[in-house]
Amino acid sequence: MSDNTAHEEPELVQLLTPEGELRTHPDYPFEISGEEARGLYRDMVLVRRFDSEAVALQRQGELGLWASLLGQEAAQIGSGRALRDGDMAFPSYREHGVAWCREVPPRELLGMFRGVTNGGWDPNEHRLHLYTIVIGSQALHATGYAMGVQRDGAVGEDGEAVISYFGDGATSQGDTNEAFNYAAVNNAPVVFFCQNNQWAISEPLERQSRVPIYRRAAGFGFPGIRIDGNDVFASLAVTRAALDGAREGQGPTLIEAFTYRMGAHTTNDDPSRYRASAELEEWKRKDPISRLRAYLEKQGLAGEDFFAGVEAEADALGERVRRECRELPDPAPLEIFDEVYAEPHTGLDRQRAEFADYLASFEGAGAEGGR
Amino acid sequence: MSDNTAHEEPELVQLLTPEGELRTHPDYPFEISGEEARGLYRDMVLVRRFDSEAVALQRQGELGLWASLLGQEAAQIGSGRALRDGDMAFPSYREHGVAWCREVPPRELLGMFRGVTNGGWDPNEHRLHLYTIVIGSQALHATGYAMGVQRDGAVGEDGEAVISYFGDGATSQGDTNEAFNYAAVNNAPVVFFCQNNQWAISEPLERQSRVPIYRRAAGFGFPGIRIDGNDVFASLAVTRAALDGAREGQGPTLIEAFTYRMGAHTTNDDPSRYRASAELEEWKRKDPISRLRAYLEKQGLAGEDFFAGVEAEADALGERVRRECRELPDPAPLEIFDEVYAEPHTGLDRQRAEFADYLASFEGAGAEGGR
Amino acid sequence: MTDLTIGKAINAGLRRAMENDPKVLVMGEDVGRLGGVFRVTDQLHKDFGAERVIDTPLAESGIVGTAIGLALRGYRPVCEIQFDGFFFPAANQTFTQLAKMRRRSAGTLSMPVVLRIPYGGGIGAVEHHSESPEAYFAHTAGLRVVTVANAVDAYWMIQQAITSDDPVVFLEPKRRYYEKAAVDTSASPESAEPMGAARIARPGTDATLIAYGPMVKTALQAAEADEDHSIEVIDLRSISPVDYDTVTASVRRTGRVVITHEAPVGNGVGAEIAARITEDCFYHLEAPVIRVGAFDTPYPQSRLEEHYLPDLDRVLDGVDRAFAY
Amino acid sequence: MTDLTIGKAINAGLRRAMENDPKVLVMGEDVGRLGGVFRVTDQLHKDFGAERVIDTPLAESGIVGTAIGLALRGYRPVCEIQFDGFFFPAANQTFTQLAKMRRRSAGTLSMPVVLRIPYGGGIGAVEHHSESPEAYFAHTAGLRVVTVANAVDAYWMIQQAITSDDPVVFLEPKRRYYEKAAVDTSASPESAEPMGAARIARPGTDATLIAYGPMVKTALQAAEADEDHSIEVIDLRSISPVDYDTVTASVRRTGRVVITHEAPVGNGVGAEIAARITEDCFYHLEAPVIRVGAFDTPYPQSRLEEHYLPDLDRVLDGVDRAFAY
Ligand SMILES: Cc1ncc(C[n+]2csc(CCOP(=O)(O)OP(=O)(O)O)c2C)c(N)n1
Ligand SMILES: Cc1ncc(C[n+]2csc(CCOP(=O)(O)OP(=O)(O)O)c2C)c(N)n1
Ligand SMILES: [Mg+2]
Ligand SMILES: [Mg+2]
Repeated sequence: MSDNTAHEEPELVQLLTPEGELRTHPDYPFEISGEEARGLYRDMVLVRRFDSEAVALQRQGELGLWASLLGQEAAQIGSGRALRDGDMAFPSYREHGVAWCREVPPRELLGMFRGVTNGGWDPNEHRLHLYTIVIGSQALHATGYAMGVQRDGAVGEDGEAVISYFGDGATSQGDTNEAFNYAAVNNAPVVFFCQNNQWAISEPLERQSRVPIYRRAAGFGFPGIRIDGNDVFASLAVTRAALDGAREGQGPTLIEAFTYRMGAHTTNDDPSRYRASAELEEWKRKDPISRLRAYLEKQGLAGEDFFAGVEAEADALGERVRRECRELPDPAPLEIFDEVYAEPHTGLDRQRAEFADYLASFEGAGAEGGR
Repeated sequence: MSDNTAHEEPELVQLLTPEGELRTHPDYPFEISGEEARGLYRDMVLVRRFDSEAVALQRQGELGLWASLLGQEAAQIGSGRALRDGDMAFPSYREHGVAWCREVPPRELLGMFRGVTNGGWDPNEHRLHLYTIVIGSQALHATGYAMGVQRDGAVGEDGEAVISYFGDGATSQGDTNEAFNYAAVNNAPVVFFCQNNQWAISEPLERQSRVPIYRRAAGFGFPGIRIDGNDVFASLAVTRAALDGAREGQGPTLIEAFTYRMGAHTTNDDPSRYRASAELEEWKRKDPISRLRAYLEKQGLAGEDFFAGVEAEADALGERVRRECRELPDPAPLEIFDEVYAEPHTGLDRQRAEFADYLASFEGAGAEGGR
Repeated sequence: MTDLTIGKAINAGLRRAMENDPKVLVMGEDVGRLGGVFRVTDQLHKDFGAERVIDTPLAESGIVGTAIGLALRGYRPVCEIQFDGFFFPAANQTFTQLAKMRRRSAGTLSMPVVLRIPYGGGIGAVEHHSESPEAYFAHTAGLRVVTVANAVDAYWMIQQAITSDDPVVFLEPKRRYYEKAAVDTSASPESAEPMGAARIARPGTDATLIAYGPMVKTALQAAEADEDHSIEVIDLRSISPVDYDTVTASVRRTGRVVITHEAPVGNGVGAEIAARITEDCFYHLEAPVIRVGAFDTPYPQSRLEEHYLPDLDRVLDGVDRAFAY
Repeated sequence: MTDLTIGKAINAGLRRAMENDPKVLVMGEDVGRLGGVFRVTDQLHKDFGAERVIDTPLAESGIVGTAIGLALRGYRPVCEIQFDGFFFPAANQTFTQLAKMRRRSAGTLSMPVVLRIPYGGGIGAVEHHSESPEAYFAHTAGLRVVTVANAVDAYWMIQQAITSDDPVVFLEPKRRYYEKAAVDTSASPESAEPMGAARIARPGTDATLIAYGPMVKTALQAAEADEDHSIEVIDLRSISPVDYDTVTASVRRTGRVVITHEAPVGNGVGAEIAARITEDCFYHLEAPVIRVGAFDTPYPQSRLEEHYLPDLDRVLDGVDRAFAY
């Protein structure tokens, strides 16, 4: 019923080919030191390891759920490293790579997936808002935050910028589109970073959009650009440029990072029900980490020592993640009532007191407690 | 805080100039008989009269509210006359001209504004859905309806098309954008007709959109086009083409009819608080009715007799509107409970019975009723 | 007779409804090839095609809004909202459009739309996947609100919801999806209990314990566990309307009432039922109606949900309180 | 002392809050140059500028969603939802984000956001302009819900709502916007009654009549009109939390209770209050708590609203019913 003519593939910004060759782009002159490139490699390897440990922890019953970033490391690490310290990021629920860049300790990130918290870290300390599960909601939060940046006079040279992450599916949501419009009308300093991993659970991209997603932006009056989402250099360079534009007062940009969800949607999901494995094989050839490794090797920027060192770091991280996850303490029952309100609430205070009495009634009732 | 660069005025399709000259447009070859042109003139004059009577009726306390279409006659009559009998239209709350084309009797249209009903006419009989007040909602209804047309196999030669009306303000609403996307993804046979009258109550267009509204469509992957909304020929020709495209399976189109709200938002509104009267003067020169009259006169298609005849018809219509409005019967109290559910609902049935008893208790309690 | 889980019974009911009426459509996120995240629409896409089993864009307002349009065109859409917590983007279309359309049109327009919503907690999920939003629906005139507690009801009530000309919110107790029962899928629809009727799930004489959806099982366990009293358990089935004939007849016999639901107690459905029972059975009540529900807080992190949700002990505590008067 | 209408008192309160704290913003549709459709933000745009008095795009989810972002940045946004019936597009941002943010963040994040909503009927409006949605808010943990019945409360409570670090739904009884009272705008904030406290609007001994917002005036008239009984009228002011200390003390004295609100009775706020009072004052009640509200139907066309809304006669009928026991 839909015509597919519109789904020809558009140009995308690519600075690093799957073979690890550097390409130039007229709009994004790019230079990178060996150290910086090695840093990006290390980030990607470590966050992938963190991610695979988390998947394993879920299998072992230590986490309730995990949403893997497998395949999206370049999009996240590139954009995450483009952020300045003072910038503010609003993630969805899969941005473990961004969280890594924002120095959220793994244990704080795992808390929500283990079910010991619905949040986990201090968003103001890390300049990373909490994960937001209700699709699209955070795009408006980011836009409002950016309107606050404007009101603080923090736009201009050395200004602050805001970034909002979401997926391809999220672009269908009313909120995301309202955010595009609020940002455009207010010329707010916000970058919309869409990781188009081509799937929203079981639904392929063509159920979400008839045309490439980056084009949505022009309809609202701001620039949209598609990048190779598996190219960490493109992600870094284009996000940096967009953030700089925002901080300097040029308003919003939509970046569509064209990538691929190499794993299941979450540990609850079974992609074999809805997608062909050939697709995955094709995307393995575009893997973000191996292409950066190829680059580092070809350029002679890193040798076996370096790679082995990163591997050892990854092993240590894995061990730490497993340990810290298991050590996460369960909350106490009465915490149910904490921080619902900032100020006393007579109705809730009464319920808390009653429940405390109720809990106390089991004490001394024998080892089994209760009936 | 917003840059205005994007607000240069774009091309719009105009077939009839404010001076009443015909213009040709490469994409919209247009021919019209004298009779058809006179018909459009008559429609516009009559609906304007109907509208001004309604404003007067509101002033006299006969209506609770009225939303005037003054200035938007060409957009509505042109697009309304482009509809085929079997097409389905989803209005907002100001489409009295469209309702006129769909032969909704004035009394049925007035009912909602008088407060004797929240609806008024049979949408299936007139192929015009009820007025929808919650901004943006009907764009999704129209899209869903169009998806039903597809499922009925009614797309193709001599197929059916659907049109959804809304204002410039409505384009900010999440629902409207979701409708754009659902329509695009499903290639649904729906035309989105946006009357950009440049105001959403007190908010000027630049608070709603950074760029001309028709451009929104491209972002979702379907054509958008701006027309001179005060040009009934452009409205007719472009809407007809878009409807034909939809009915033949080419999917949605967004038409932005660039027009002007010459009156207040509604009878409750006082535009002097927020807009300059010079703007109104400028738009008076672009009046949709006078330009068609100029055309008819210049082309020798109508003379004094014709114009006087239409005027007499308008007088008669005015009289009828006044009479029929006053004659609209008040609903009976127990109608509160009618048609809330299709099938019996024990809770509500009980309330109805109790209220009937309560009402009955006043009977015979003396002329004053109650206490 | 076939042994079916609640999830599979709904699936079978959907299938039968689709076979009976070509106007029945299924739509929502991931309802197609995947068969829904709980597999409730499993195989329907394969057997009825993408035109009747529609994978929608990720936009709940769009789901309900286009379902309204499809209903206006004569279809009977069954919308899946993937999880309770994701209903809210559709609140406007549901509350201002779907619920009011018949009344607005003075009966000219019907809205035979079903909103299927897996609801409730207890599955160890992350935020927004464990909510019990029934009070919002029950307070909205124009909607019918039903929920099921066993596979037999699941099979029949989904079909009744679909044939109803009113919009029906069909709440599916997700933590009970795997509960089994024998269902006679060859029986005639007339043999099924009507959707609006409550059911005495366990007769008793000393107190009436009212529950619905996921709490019916807990209520039955509590009634079993209380060796001191004979507890009558009512499975409400329909939340709007409530079958007060059944409820008040029971209360007049027992004189004591406990209501339990997973939703927060404050302004929950239990409040309405308590208020109504008290009005109708004032002189029969030996004790105030006792409500046992979740606390008036957001649904907590899953490691706290066993304390947050009313469980067997909390229900029994409520029964004790009712007998303390 | 200045004579102010409720509308102007809110305006004066907003002004004072904006003067006191540069972080206070006003935002919504038409709140700028127009001053809002009810002129409640009149002149604020002129005096505080477009950066602090923001005419937003026509999108309620956007209003609340960006307000959340502004609050995260340290602002205190006061959002106007133009009419009650247009709240629903913002339901997701309000219920899943605004209400839950503090809890989600374990107290790290505050949401000092006010949602001002003109609500209620009786003004002869077209559909969606006369709704009373308070029950939806009251059932949502994390929100505070207040409403005002006179200009003094209007002036102070809007300021208290703004200084509260919790999200507050501030319901403005639109048909009472023009009711006047003398307000001491120079008094110190400490002198004002706290937002959460109920007020005995009229003392009495025989029955307690509970009302809030637009119904307080009707309740007072009913109490006046009933020459046979001494009726105590409580103006609730806060709907979440409810000040049960004041309420139950009154009920223990009078033994009879009538609750009235404009919202439909079914699953309305009155149900919660009735259920709670019955639990807390069971042995003091001479009669069940009687609820007088609108019927469980969509708000009807305006020519029927006088029958739909509880009026003096219906409230008195409720009082009679309470005394019939
Ligand atoms: C409003 C809402 N509806 C539904 C869901 C359930 N859900 C969780 S993730 C998801 C798919 C998201 O796809 P996309 O935006 O592409 O992000 P991705 O998961 O691919 O990163 C859905 C439907 C949700 N979280 N929120
Ligand atoms: C969801 C919603 N929010 C607010 C309103 C109040 N309102 C009625 S008309 C209007 C402005 C509409 O502007 P536009 O879409 O341009 O249509 P116009 O009135 O100019 O024809 C507003 C804000 C509404 N009806 N619905
Ligand atoms: Mg995706
Ligand atoms: Mg407009």
